[in-house]
Amino acid sequence: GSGGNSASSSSSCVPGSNTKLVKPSSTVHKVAWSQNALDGAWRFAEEASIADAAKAHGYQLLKTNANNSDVQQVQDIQNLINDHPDVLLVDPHTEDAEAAQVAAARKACIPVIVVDRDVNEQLASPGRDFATFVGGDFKKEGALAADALIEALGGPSAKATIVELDGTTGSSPAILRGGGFNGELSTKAPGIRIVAEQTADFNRATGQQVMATLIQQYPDIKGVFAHNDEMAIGAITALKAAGKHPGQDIKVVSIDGTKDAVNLVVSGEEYAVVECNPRLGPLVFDTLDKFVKGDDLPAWVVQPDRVFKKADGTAAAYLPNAF
Amino acid sequence: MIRLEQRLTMLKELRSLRNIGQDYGALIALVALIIFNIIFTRQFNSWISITDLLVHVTPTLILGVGMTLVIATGGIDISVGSIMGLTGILTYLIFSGKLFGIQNIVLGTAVAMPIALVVATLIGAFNGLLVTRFKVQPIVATLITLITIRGVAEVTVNGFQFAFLSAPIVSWLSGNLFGFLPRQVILMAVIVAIFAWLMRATAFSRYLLAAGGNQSAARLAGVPVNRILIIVYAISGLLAGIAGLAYIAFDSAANPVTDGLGKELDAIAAVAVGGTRLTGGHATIMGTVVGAIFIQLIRQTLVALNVPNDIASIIIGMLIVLAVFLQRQRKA
Amino acid sequence: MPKVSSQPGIAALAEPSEATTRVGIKERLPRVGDFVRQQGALMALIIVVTFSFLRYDNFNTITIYSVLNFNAQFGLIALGMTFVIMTGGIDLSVGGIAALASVVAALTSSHGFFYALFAAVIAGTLVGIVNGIVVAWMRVPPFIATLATLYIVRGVALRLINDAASVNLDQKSDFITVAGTTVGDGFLNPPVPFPIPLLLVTFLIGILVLRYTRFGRYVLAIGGNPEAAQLMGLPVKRTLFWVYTLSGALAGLVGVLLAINLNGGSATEGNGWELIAIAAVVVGGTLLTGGVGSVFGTLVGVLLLGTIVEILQLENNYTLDHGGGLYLNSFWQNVIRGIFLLIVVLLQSRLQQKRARQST
Amino acid sequence: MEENNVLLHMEHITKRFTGSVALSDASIRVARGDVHALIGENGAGKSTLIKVLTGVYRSDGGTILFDGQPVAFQSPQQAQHHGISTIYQEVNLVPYRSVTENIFLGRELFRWGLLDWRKMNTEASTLLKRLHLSIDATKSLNTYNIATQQMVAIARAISFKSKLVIMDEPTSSLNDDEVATLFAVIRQLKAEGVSIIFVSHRLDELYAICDSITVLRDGVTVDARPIASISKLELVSKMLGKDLGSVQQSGQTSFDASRHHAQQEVLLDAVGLRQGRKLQNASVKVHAGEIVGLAGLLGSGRSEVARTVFGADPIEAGKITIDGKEVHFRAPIDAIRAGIGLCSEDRKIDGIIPDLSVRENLTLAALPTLTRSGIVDRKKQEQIVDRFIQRLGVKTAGPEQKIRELSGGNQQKVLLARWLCLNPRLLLLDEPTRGIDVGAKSEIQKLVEELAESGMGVLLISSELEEIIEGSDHVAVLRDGVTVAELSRADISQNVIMAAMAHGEEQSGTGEGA
Ligand SMILES: Nc1ncnc2c1ncn2[C@@H]1O[C@H](COP(=O)(O)OP(=O)(O)OP(=O)(O)O)[C@@H](O)[C@H]1O
Ligand SMILES: Nc1ncnc2c1ncn2[C@@H]1O[C@H](COP(=O)(O)OP(=O)(O)OP(=O)(O)O)[C@@H](O)[C@H]1O
Ligand SMILES: [Mg+2]
Ligand SMILES: [Mg+2]
Repeated sequence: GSGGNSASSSSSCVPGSNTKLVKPSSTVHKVAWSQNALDGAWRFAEEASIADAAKAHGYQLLKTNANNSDVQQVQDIQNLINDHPDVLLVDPHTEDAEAAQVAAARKACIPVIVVDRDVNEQLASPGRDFATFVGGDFKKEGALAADALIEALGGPSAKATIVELDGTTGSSPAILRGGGFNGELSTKAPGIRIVAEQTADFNRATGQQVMATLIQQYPDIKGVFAHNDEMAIGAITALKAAGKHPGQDIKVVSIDGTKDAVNLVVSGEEYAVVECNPRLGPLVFDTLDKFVKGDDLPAWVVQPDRVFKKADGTAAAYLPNAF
Repeated sequence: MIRLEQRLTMLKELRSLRNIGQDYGALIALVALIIFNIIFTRQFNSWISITDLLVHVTPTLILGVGMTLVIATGGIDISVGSIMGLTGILTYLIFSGKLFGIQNIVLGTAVAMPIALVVATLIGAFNGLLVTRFKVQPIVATLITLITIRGVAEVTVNGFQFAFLSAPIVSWLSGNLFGFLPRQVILMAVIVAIFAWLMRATAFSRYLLAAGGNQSAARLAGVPVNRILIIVYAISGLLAGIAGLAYIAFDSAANPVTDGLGKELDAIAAVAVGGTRLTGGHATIMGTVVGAIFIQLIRQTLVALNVPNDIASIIIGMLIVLAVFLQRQRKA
Repeated sequence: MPKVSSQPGIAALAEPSEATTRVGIKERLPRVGDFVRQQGALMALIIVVTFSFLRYDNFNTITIYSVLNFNAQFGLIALGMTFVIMTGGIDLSVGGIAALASVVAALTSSHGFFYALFAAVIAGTLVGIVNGIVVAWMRVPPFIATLATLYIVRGVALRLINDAASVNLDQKSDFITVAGTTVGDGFLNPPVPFPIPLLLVTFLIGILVLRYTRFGRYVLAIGGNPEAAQLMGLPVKRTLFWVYTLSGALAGLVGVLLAINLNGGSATEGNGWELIAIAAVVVGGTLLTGGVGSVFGTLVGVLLLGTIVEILQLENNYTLDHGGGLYLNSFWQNVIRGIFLLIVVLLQSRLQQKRARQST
Repeated sequence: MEENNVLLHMEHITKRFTGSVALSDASIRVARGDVHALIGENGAGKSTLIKVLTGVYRSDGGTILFDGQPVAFQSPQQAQHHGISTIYQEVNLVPYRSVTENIFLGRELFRWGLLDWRKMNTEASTLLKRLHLSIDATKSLNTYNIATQQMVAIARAISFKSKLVIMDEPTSSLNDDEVATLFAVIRQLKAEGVSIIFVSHRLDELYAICDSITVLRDGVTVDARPIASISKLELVSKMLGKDLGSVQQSGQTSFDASRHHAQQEVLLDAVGLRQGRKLQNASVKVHAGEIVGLAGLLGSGRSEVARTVFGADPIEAGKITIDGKEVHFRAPIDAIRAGIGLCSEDRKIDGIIPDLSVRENLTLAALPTLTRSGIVDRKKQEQIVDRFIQRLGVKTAGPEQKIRELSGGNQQKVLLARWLCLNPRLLLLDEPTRGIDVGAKSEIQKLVEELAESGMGVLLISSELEEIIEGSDHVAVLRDGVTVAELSRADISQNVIMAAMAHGEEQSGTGEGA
């Protein structure tokens, strides 16, 4: 890249030894964007939203995609730092691995905004190493899903068995959503019991396969919680194939808000979808604009997440906007 | 002379006993697993759980049939997973009108499937061409295809995933015949039957095994080795295409990034567990059927017993090695 | 018995005549072919690097270090893989082993760097030993044996950290400081991160081992003709065992580098590394059928493939800064990598066929 | 012999394979400094006995005493360590590695802990010189032909300071001068007190070099004694298990060239073949109903002539006509369609498909004639197979046995049958009787003769001059890829052929001219 752009970082910053939060200059041209993977509807919606918003705000966007690999993303970020963008946006694959790189960017006088998934704030903290974190709350999404399922199964006093379809083992949304869900469930409705918890890799076909087997083994379950919509769609197909009537005898709740899933909510086969809004672009770039202007930023710019159900009409209302 | 006669008949008996061990080794393991299931998992012996097992084993098994042929020629085809991914995307692009602008979805589907299969076959034939004409080692040739074709599938649609619950191909292929026989399973059974017969009765199969057993000798004996190899890789490509169609039908979505990812390993494991030696010159389609079902059943059993994923993958790994090890013992 | 009676005229024919002096020159030819074949990859690397230097402002020492540092991981994996492939085998478990070793390193990092290093390498070695036993003594085909091990080590790694994605290094341990060690402080500016000299030294040892030790010769002999190696009285099983053990140990060492890069261990990292390593080995001129191979070629192969991918990123940046370049999204990576590999392999096949024609 | 003079004593050895019994009661006793012949029909168990001794196979019974100690070697490595070095029947070396490496594998020379290539190369060259072999030892082995490879294997075996050197058919791919060289080396070893076990189907060789002999039949030792005390005829009758009367002997071989005669019709006319450095200007002509011998020294390009005629290798220049029409075969299949068969010289590399059965190996080339719309007619196939197994006396547990389980000689018979069952008009035979026992050899020779009589043209490549001399109607002599002489029946004699092989340019006038 031309050296010219890097000079736009505030002149008081000395690359290599900087210890303070970096402020972007008022002439931001080039924004770098480190995506951790592009492998499903959610990620594409996010990617498109970031790209569109960047364009709308008049920035050049330099993109990388780490294909679900931490080392690749670490390398990507190092490369991006070496390209001297004016601002760096990072959607980290895991909490820990990219934290050191966020700090490295700070040292190189490149301001960072963390997007979608947070970094481990013990290793890199907002307000010092990076400007802020813009994103939803996975744990809360899990809890919202639990609330919806409790409601569907007849309230806190309900007694029922359910199964949980996990996202990819070890991935942070799987861990956080699962944790949020379990915590909420055990405190609010101890009568609802998870009889089986199996991973289906955030994948529709796998969700179908796993559900098909589980419904043979646990024919009496009343509910299914899937860590994402894809797995829920697969599960619903499997339940129907096994002669069940999802929506009536078995209630399904999942997270994301994809078009396919919201459609199922509208048709009544899925009980509720908790939103995990991938369209972070506008929020990210509004935040960036504020940052450039010199406003103080909160440590976490929260993307509020909603719950879509058939009963209250929220699903139908949201459907046109679903991704 | 009498002594010799006696010896010969005795030897023949011994030989047939050994063949039983060879041909049915994987089957014995499968039966053991089924018995385990009947005892320990509820409802295993229902019709639905059997068809469910067969439906889920379909893509792996279709790939496995092609892989058996390729491995019998002494090669390997690791590009099948990528071909699956591309077929799905291509089919989608055509029947959704994005590629040729065909608006009628039924007509679109009718056009899409043959085109996608032809493309899959051509990719396979290209593998064969690399292996024969350019003398590229099979694993390298198909590695190139694996990487490139996956990239092409992603680039053509920029990685987007497409869902199409309403497409006729989906409702048709994922439907049942007579209300209880899944069409996919019938498709699979037909493919298996065709190739099992092919490997038994035809000159093609002998040529294929000869080419795998000793290529230069086969060539000198008048076997058109290059043509056989290209045909075999093309068949593997075609079957990967069919598996790709079965997969999107089952999934009602085409995802260029994840569809078929790593499926080649499942197929190869199925072939090995089924008793086909990976060094070539030998093939058993029915073994592959048993091997594929065996692996799928392990997976389902572990899910049914709610074994956590990490432990499950340890158990799967161990059972695969064990199965192949026992196969080899029988042979030694 | 006229057949055995040795006729002087006939015996004289066996004497070296002008035919052999002519052969002397002919013999050089295949070696020139070999040279071109191996150095062909090196030429390509030099061309690619020179091109990058001229075109990209960003292609500086830092970039080179970064590429080398990143590819040190694949390099060490590919080194182990080279030996495995030279015996005619394959090791699909390397990525999984590296991930497991990174987890082990992170979990033991509180005891200090060298303790963690030791633990990680031991973990990798143990898995390699299992591979070795299953391949050499249980005679399970390497493809299946190491595929199964891949499943197993992934499971074990996840179990060790209770299904979390990753685990942190102990931030108080000296791991962090040792990990940042550089070489050549004072006379090199900037100094070299230690994985780079580690990579180079390991490859140097690899080259020596292949060329100048008995083990290296056995590896090639076994790959060339396993049955003959057995009949010649070579310790085939023992050699196979050591080859897989070595591959496991190197993957364990890579786990440490991984832990450094990720600031912790990751149970899910390393997917598809075996394919990257195989590609590098192939570009380096080692035959996947075994028996012929070059360790130096593998190093060149790793760096060449690594640089190609890097260029994609540099070019995108160049386009944004200067315009007029090619902006390709990340999905083009696979297409370009695949086509590049195809070109290399086709060139190799041409050279080889030419060589075959020359040497007859 | 005195007991302490006995180096090796194997007694009552049994060895069973799944599917066959290779050894049921085999014994052998080898004295120090003894050159000991081990003979028997194809499949008698010679190679198996050797492999049992050297730890390739575990025996199922019996005792082995070596150097006074009871032994049961677990691996060839261990046997080698105890002073037994072995040349196994098929050349077993590593193709892509250099000659030096092949010689030194397993006991490399070191300098400062690292391999000392310079010294190894020099020593390898010295060693090879002793075998009259001047080749570049740093070149990879597969650039040399099979005979040279065999010599390398010999060099390797004798370079161990062993007490016992076992040679399983070392001479089957060697020419006379190399055999002579080998014998010189064997005598030298003997003088040094080394014992040799020597396996060969060429009886002359046994009488020329061996002191004593052990005869195996059907896995049982049927005789053992000093070779001087048994006549060739007796030996053959012992081997075959037939009484003396039925073992006839006329010439050296069972050929009788007077029985077949060239017809007018020219089947094959290859002129001026050129292929790389192997063939410079080779020509050969075969009429229907005749046997044409192709003579030449090792590496003179005989095999190449056969391969190019067969379309297995491309030609750079020259003209091949079949039935007066010029042909351009692109692959062997074209030649097969034109009624040509080639039984190649290296059965392991170019012949057998190891994992397929005898039945499938035998009918591989004939498949197109056995199939209807792609489907094999199993019944017809089995008829053919049974007929040829009987006719050639293939020793096998049955047509379904894998060919790799057959003894070397029996494999050769199956390969011959592969071509005979096609009923070709022109048969190219490259060392067809290599490694075949006397009984089978004469059977094959008779068969070839019969075929020629019935009008087939045969091109016979053989390193055994007797075969060529007694069998051929015409002989073409190759030297360095050039046809230097074409001799007709009347001119064929050992001296003339040898002279042509050695000093090709003197050919003018010896034959009908080139
Ligand atoms: N691995 C094997 N499996 C089954 N049978 C075998 C095996 N090896 C050898 N045999 C059988 O053992 C018998 C003896 O074979 P062996 O190779 O020892 O014969 P040989 O005397 O060396 O013959 P030749 O002169 O043809 O080399 C044969 O009938 C052969 O079919
Ligand atoms: N695989 C090979 N690679 C390279 N050169 C070879 C190879 N095989 C043979 N040659 C060389 O080709 C020449 C002709 O070999 P060819 O085998 O045709 O001779 P030949 O007369 O048939 O001898 P023989 O009967 O001993 O096989 C020889 O100089 C030999 O060294
Ligand atoms: Mg033998
Ligand atoms: Mg020859």
